[in-house]
Amino acid sequence: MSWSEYWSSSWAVWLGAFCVLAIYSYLFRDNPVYRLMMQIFIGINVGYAVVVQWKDILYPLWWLPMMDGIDALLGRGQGSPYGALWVLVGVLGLLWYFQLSRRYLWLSRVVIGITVGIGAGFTFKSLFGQNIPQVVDSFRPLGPSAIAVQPRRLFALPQSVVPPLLDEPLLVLAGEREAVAVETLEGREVWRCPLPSRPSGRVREQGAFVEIPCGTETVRIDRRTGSRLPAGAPIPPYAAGQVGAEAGWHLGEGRDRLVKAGVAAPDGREATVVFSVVDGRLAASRWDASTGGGFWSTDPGVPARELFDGGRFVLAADGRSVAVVDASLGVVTARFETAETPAWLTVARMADPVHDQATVLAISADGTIEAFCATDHKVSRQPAGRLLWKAEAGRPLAWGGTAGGVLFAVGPDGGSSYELPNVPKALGASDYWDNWVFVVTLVSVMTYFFFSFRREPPVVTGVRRLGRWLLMLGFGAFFGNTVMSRMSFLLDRLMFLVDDWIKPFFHQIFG
Amino acid sequence: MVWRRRFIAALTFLAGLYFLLEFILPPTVPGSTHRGVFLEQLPTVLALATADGERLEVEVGPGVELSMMVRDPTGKLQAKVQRTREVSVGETLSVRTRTFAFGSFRNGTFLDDKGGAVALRPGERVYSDDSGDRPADPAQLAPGTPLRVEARGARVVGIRWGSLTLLDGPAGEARSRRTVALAPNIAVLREKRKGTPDEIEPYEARVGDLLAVGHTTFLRDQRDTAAQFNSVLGTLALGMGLLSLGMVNGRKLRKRGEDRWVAVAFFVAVVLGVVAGVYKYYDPNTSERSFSDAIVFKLIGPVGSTIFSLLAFYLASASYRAFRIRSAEAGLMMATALIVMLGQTPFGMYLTGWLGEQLKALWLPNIAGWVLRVPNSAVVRGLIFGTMLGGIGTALRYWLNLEKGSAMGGGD
Amino acid sequence: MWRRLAALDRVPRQTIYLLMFLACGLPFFFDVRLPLYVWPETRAVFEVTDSTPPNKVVLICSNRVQGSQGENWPQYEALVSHLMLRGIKFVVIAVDSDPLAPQFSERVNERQAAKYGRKYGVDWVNLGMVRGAPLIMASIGRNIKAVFPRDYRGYSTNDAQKLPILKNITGAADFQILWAIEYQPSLDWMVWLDPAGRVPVAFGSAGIVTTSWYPYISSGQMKGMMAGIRGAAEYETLVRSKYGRAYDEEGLRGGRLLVPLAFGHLVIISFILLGNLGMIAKRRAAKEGRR
Amino acid sequence: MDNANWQVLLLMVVFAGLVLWKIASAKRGQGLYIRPIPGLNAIEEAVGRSAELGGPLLFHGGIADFTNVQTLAAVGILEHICKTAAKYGNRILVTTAMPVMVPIWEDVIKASFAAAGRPELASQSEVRFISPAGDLTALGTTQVLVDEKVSSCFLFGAYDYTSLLYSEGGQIAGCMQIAGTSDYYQIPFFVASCDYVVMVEELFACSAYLTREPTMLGSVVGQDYGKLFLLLLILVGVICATVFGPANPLNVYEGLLRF
Repeated sequence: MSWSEYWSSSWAVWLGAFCVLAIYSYLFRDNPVYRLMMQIFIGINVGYAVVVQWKDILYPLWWLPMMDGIDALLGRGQGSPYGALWVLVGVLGLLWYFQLSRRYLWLSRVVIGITVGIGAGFTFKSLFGQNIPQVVDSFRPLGPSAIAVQPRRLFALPQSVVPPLLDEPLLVLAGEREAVAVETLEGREVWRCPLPSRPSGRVREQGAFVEIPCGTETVRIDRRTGSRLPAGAPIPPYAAGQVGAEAGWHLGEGRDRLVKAGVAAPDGREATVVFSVVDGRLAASRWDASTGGGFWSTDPGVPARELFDGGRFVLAADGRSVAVVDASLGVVTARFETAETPAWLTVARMADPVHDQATVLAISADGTIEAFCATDHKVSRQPAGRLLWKAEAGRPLAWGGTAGGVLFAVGPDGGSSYELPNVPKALGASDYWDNWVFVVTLVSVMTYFFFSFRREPPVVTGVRRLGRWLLMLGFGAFFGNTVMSRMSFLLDRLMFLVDDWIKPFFHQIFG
Repeated sequence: MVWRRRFIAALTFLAGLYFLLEFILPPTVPGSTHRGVFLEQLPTVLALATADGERLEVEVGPGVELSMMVRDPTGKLQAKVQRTREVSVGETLSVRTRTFAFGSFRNGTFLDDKGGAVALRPGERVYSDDSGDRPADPAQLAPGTPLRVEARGARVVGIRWGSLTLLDGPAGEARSRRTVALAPNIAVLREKRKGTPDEIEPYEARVGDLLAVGHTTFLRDQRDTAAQFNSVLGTLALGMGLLSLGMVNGRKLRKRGEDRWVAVAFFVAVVLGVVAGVYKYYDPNTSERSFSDAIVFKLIGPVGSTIFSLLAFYLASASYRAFRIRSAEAGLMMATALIVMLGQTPFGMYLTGWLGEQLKALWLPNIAGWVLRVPNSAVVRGLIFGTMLGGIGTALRYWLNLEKGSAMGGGD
Repeated sequence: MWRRLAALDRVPRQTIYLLMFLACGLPFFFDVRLPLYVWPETRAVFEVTDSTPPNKVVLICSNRVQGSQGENWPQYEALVSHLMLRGIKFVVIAVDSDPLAPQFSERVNERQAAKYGRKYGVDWVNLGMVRGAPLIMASIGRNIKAVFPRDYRGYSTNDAQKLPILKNITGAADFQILWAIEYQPSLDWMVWLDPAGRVPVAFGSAGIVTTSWYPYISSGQMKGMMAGIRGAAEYETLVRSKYGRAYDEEGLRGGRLLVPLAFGHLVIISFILLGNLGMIAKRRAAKEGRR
Repeated sequence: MDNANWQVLLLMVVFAGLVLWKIASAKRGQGLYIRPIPGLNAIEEAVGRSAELGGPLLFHGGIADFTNVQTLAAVGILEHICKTAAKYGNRILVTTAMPVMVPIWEDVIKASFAAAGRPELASQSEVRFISPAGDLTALGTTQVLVDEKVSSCFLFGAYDYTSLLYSEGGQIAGCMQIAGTSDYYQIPFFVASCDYVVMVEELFACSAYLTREPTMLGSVVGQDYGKLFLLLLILVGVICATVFGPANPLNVYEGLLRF
């Protein structure tokens, strides 16, 4: 590169480097160059900010709506005439400038008052929104608890002799004599519909209808009214177009064969995967639409007698032992033994984009509900397959399903809904120690800032002294982090000097 | 001047009141709100007079979108979606009646991707995302392109409000079925297990949803306007900084001496800043724009960050001078600071990494992490609880204008 | 001996400045990298960002300006390089910042986009700046296109041809994570952007303020953070260890700045220790003198 | 949290009610107690020392304007310093980076000296606007410390990164320094370089203690009760969490506040 080219491309770097060094000269003594730089910096910033704020904020959000409003008032344009009210905001805004006048200073208080008032108004929402989770997080257990985690029971459910339909917000159960629909939020009954005979198959969703197989006939019930549609009647037009709408997967007929559509296989492509039981073992095979067939199959080596669907997982049960298989990868993520042979297995998932907390819920005919980890839970430090909690429903159960963190468990004698606990954190001795430190610190720091209690027991004085010590510890941490911050500004400048200025210049000289 | 003070106090109170009420009041007027399980709805029907002078009736349901044309900052007209309850007779709207995916175009009729004919009623036209203000040209459409059937610039001449049927008692009893008529500003809220209910359009309700239907308090609808008001009012003070700096430097300009040239530099810099700001909006690759970029990146950037970077030096000398173990408290503070500093840098690992995995907890980064996560976290929380109560106290004092004294009261 | 050591009590400040200058400046001439211990706060946010599904975007509020660029630039560049590498879509905004902020972000975006061949409007969009936090944050969570009728380059945000990235993006439900990169990001993001709390919040902030984020991480209101330059270097380490050679680290600042940062810390720590030694020495010397 | 639920509403009513109740009782003239803050006695000591050495006092009221509460607290403290200075006959210099604040500080000085019966000291005192840039003001203030041979320096109010510049400058100039701020990032620097530090909320308590101004006083006392309430709320929560273990839905107490 010739020198003229060099200068034309790097004059700005030299200017920048000059500015940097001029300012650093201040470190050795105060000088006018530094002051000049400072004024130039302030000046450019102010001038630039005025233009940009007008263009980006005032013009689109104030000027245009105001002008459109005025046009509309005058009968031109098609804006809303209310826009003209922005004129008043402009007048209010002008009051800011009375800060510069001693005589009319009070006028500026009007707009300051409004701004301060707005600030005060939304402070409440900000403060409570920010701090109430902080309060809850301060409830730290100081030692192991003797009370086991139990799901909270919400409301009772009527009986169901076949697997019911859980299609939020409606849960349709088919009892011996009648079908009942309940909404899932409060358990209110929406309708009842008598059935001709004992239901023989699972309740199915069919657009605006619910279908229940009863022996040879299929009962079709209107979702809204619970009235039964005569057999063979045509589907009314308002339900057309909704019939046959499928979720991402559905349970195949019979429990030994599960079909999952849209599962990402190990090669990253989406596929339909069929899980089935072959010779008492779980087998998975993929039908690939894009290649027109072709089978990929894997044998995770899991003995299985029954298969259950768990969304992303397939649950293979062989008596009391259960294996959780990841449907996309075909690998076993957890194995565990239930207390009784499970009547139904399902997976509850907690919405968390990373630490995908999935819990397997096993319900059995004697009324126990057990929860196991489906995968390792990073956040709560629970290993896969660990029993998280166990509850007794007190009546036989045959079926369970989850929606929105709530388990609906029913059997031939009825059932209940339970609010599922978040996966509890596994705490060890060091965690309890940390919690002690935390709570003691919090209490003593808060106590330090009590000012108005005239009589204090001596213990409070001690706690206050401890609080002051701990405050110092906190301020030490603040200082430690400050060093990193302050130094980074310097590093940024040095990097500029070295990379953009010195190195290219040397390169230019020495080639 | 008591009335001035009262006037300002009243305005302050009113300005804050909106935000407070918006937070504490439910979205619909309590008392007149019906709550129950949704069963069915009768849709609202809009009678429109289209721009071509046709009459059109549109049943508001899924796929229908009502939008009002508003001007965007570039001066173009842009659609802003309206809720059904916000529509009133006499307004001009763009109404999207349905959508479909383009299949083919035969004999002047659009066919969707499943081969069904899309019958257009008088006043309806087909638009695509790219077609802008003109109807989509079938010759230029690829199969599968999403298309919208719209009636643009239609005036609302009549609204037949629909209704919702809710179950608010035991099922199976006729009495517990209650039909709630929709009307302007009747909001439909869907309840959730946790948190505030969501507002939905009536046709979005599913059988079994728990709904609350009632007249809005208007507070929620105005949230965006309130945000805009706050933003505009704050920005209108933009000249204050310029003016007060101008006055200070103007005074310097009148005096003789070294300061004078500093003031001149200031005014030149302001002009430079304004020019850079104006040129910022030119297209890239123009010389104006590159001038603006040069000012921003080559001048403001380096100078600004250099001024800040002086702090690193100050910090070094200050911590050398100040961090002496004069007392036990200062000693504790210093020890913590050293641990945190060492833990932040790779040296922390070098110093303690040899302890091995067994004693991982004693690695400096882990000790520093523990200090920050446990005791420091509790200290900060103690401080923020204090700040929260302080904030509530301050907000109340400002909002109710209890603060006296020369600062807030304007000296009277 | 004490008397000689007592000189340490009053080292001229220019000496400290010079040593500081050298300790921080010299490492730039050598290409050294130091291995790094990754803190869990950084790992957590990396994982959330890395698992962005194609139908969601990462929302970045970058208020980085010249004043805070020492830390925010490495952080922003580490994040953007990761997003560009993975092809994760992202939307950059600035709220209540210096008006220069969008321009600063765009510089980095364009450089990283050139590396991985990403396109404006398809892989990312810069929507410019608005004012009026915290109320405007809530408006962004409800409908981002209404808050920003046009982007930084002047295209309408409803223009699906110019900005296809925004086609199916409306509000909070479409954001995988919010990254607020600024000297001191506003805590109001946790409260106002999505009152339902579905959008995880991550901060990239100056080291000094990170000290006060820990309680919010422990309560789950914040997912994690990048703490100063260290955080940026850790983030780069995480991307490198996951994507290896595909990750083009040329021009990234975090890992590079970490080395002089460490030496600078060393200078400060040693001077604090020396200062105390000097103080003790001075006292001893005074005692001896009295005797 | 989009709208307040009844739990939040209750907390709001409790906290706001306590503050308003205490403000009201302070206004009725009920004697509210505030314990003396350690840094306070130091003010008198610093003023006295300054009188012995013959230099003026320097007061800096922070970097914020009057919409910040910390500045309001600083106003109260300046009033007290003026009254103490009137006893010893010191004059006071105030520096600021805010043109808007100049008349306010002048008013405070005038009124306080007049109230203490030494109006002539007000005319000897001075409020200096140094520069709109924060760091230039800080450096300018340190210059003032040296030029005017200031011997005691008071830094009260809101501070940002420039705190270090003020307090280090004071240390170099050999001033006795008392600082108070509720910006906790800056407290370590003040602790390291000042003789007494009034930390976080102590600033408001200090101001209320000194001025006995009913609004500030009532507010500090009301907040104290609020803090006590919060502390009890947390302690009950800790007990419940220990009894039930983490994340147990049976722990209804925790469930009340979780949303």
